[in-house]
Amino acid sequence: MINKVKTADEAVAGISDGATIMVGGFMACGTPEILIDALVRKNVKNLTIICNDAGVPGRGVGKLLSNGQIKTLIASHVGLNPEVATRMNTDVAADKLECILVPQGTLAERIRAGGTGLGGFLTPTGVGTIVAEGKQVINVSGRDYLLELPLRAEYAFIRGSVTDKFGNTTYNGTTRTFNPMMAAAADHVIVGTCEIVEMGEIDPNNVVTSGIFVDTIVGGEKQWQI
Amino acid sequence: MINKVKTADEAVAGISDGATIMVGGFMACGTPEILIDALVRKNVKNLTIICNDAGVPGRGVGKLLSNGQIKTLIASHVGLNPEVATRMNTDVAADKLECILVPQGTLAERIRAGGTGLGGFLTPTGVGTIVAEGKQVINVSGRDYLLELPLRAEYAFIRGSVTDKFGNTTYNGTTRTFNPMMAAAADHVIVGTCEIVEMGEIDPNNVVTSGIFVDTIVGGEKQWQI
Amino acid sequence: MADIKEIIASRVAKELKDGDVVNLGIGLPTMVANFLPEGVDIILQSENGIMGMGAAAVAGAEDVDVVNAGAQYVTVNPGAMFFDSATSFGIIRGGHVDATILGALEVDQHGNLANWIVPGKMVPGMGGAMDLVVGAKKVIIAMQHTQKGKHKILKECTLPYTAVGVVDMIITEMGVMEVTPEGIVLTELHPDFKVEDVKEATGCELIISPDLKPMA
Amino acid sequence: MADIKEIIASRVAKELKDGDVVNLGIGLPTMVANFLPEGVDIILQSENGIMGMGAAAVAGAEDVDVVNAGAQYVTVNPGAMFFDSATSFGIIRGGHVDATILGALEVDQHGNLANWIVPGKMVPGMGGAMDLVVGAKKVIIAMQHTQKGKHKILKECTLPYTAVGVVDMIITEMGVMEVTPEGIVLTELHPDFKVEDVKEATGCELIISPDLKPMA
Repeated sequence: MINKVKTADEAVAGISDGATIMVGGFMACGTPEILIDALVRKNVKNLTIICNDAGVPGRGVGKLLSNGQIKTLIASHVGLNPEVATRMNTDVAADKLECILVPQGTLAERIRAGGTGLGGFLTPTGVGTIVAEGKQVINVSGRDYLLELPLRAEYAFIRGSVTDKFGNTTYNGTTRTFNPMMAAAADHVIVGTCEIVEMGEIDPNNVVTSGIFVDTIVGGEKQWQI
Repeated sequence: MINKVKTADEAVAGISDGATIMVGGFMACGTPEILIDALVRKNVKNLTIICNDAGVPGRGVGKLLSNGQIKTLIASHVGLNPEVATRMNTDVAADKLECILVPQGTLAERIRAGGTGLGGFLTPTGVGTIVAEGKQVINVSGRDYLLELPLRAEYAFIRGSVTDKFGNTTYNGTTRTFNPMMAAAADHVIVGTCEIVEMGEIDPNNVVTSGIFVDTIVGGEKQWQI
Repeated sequence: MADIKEIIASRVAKELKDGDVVNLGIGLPTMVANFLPEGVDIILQSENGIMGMGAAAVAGAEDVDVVNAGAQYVTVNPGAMFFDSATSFGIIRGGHVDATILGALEVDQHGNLANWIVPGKMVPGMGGAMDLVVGAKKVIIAMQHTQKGKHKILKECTLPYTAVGVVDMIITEMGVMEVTPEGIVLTELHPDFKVEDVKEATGCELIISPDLKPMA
Repeated sequence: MADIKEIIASRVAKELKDGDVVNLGIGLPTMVANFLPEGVDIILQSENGIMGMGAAAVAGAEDVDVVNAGAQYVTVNPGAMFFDSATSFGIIRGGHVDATILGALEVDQHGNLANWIVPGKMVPGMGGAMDLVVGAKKVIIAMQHTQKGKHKILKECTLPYTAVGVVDMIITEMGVMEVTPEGIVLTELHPDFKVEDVKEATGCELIISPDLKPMA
């Protein structure tokens, strides 16, 4: 079997300026900090980051933002990281952040569609709001829905609690968040995990993310802390 | 807390002639036989059954078919139950079965859409085939997709392995099948389960179906056997 | 007069039935859980992935992997479940949440809601609010009646919508209002206020229920 | 001549790479797993909800909750996972299955496939086949070249399609064929047959690869 276990720096070695990366987590709970830290060290720029939110300063994707690595952020909520507003409104072109806001349920479902081969889906969320701008409205059984399209990325940063050497992963508590959908929706999937175990140690009934999605496993992810 | 635990006969008492019922399982593995048996005893007719397949004679929805209770079957595969062909081709109007075939992945996804408030989804499956007849074709990024619509039912028959008194349910091995999607997509959800435990006995990380979907719990489901 | 937020939260709590699945917004709505009548147990859904959320975690005894949608450590009740964000919003959009309680910047007489953006000023994002108000069976807005004297209940929202035609009920420190096809109906009046006070604090026509009751 | 099915299955096995995720149809395709070259471990997906399916279960030692898509007791390998049908077909439709191997009633030179219905005669349903052939990265048809002398590889399918333009490769007891934009190309010929035999047994033009090799 192919050895998927690498160091964090090896795991992010192939990531170039301008890459699109999905990052799991919700307010940094469920974000693989060990991979974020490696990406900060690598210091690639002009990234497009797809994440539920902007983390907080010093946590999660907030670190990438502080380091000026994000060009475009696709997220549902950015209000708890004041750096977002600063960077959105800056006059320094190189620091300027483009922020694309997507309703949280729509964001999760678009990523799921990207990983499951769907061409899109119809959601009632956002009908009649500015979220509907430029989108096709389709009426089914008398109700209007927006046609929302799939999202994929070149890379996904996944945070696991327990991962076997094939990549099968479980998530403890509220760390699950966007991780399972993102693991299926990216070309290269890197799991930063708290514990690496042998194949067969996770009950096949309880695996959440299949190892078939996982390209690289990095151990040493720390327990989350506020 | 409301007591959801009932006998199988109590659980199906409200089901009338002409009802639409989703039944979990794949070739009867994952079908709650205890609920099927109660429905055979109740002997309601003209049912619309939504199930992956037609089971086999004497197993799963095959029992309802043998007993002449199904008017319409929505399924992906019926070839392993010879009674389907017999009843589709009969000249006896009262015994005649209408069979609506849906690709398996599309069936699973339509039920998921029904339970998650989506108005439909775009799938590449069935494009250019008779499955596409009468359906809207939508092109996204140069590829054609069929718009498939959600499916819901009045009742869902779910087979659990372990269920707590709130209805939180796990499924062992390959019994999972369509059960989790169906549990969210019906007005009245009945779980026939092998083991009923107290709340808190199932690890919250491992619950597959939330008890909020479950109206009625019936114990005494037997282990599956070919 | 009691604390305004407590007045609102305690009245909202009376709208909830035993066994209801409820999503509480951050801030005032979170307080609703403290005022549930005896015999009413609700199941709290947290959109970051919990069904059956419990009280805040005791300092020193936190499970560091378990937080609420405001990223605070919480406990879960027996019978809880964790899930991913697609599942969470499948539950929300699928109509499996009985009630969602959240604040508003503006609500109008058509039940339109604006609570996520002030163009050019505050752009925090909608988070899960757009899905919640579209998907929940009952949408209750819990807020102060005015913003420093400025109307928040209007003929037409001036800010971008969170969703159109979704608000069922508005509960403020002045009273309880239901959104009906005819407009906003005052059904309960807080004893500290007169009908004229509420009318003055409201930016659209206020229909007074013939069956107006004291708010309690 | 060796058993026809074994000839086909053993040749199909050579198309699979170490680590491939593979879905095998019922019947002949199932035999492919028995002929994998040394050092090639594949991960079998079963559409009823298994990743990492193992061999058939030994009588008396079955886990009665674990069956394959043909409802036979099977084992699972270390590192296996069980999932529901929406997840299963999410994996399939999402392009995460490297190869699917299945039989056909008819295949045509455009890569169209018919294998699920004979109108007025056999209506078993498509099961998961339509999703599998649309979603898998590589679609290999493993079948006998003709049906009792009747052509199965055609200019145009006469039966209703399972899917259009999806077949990548056809492996029969006579040879190996690739479906290209120019038509069907014979790339390998079984030593028991001559090119003329294959041409005669094929209902459309057969392009002979300039690099034609013996099938082994």
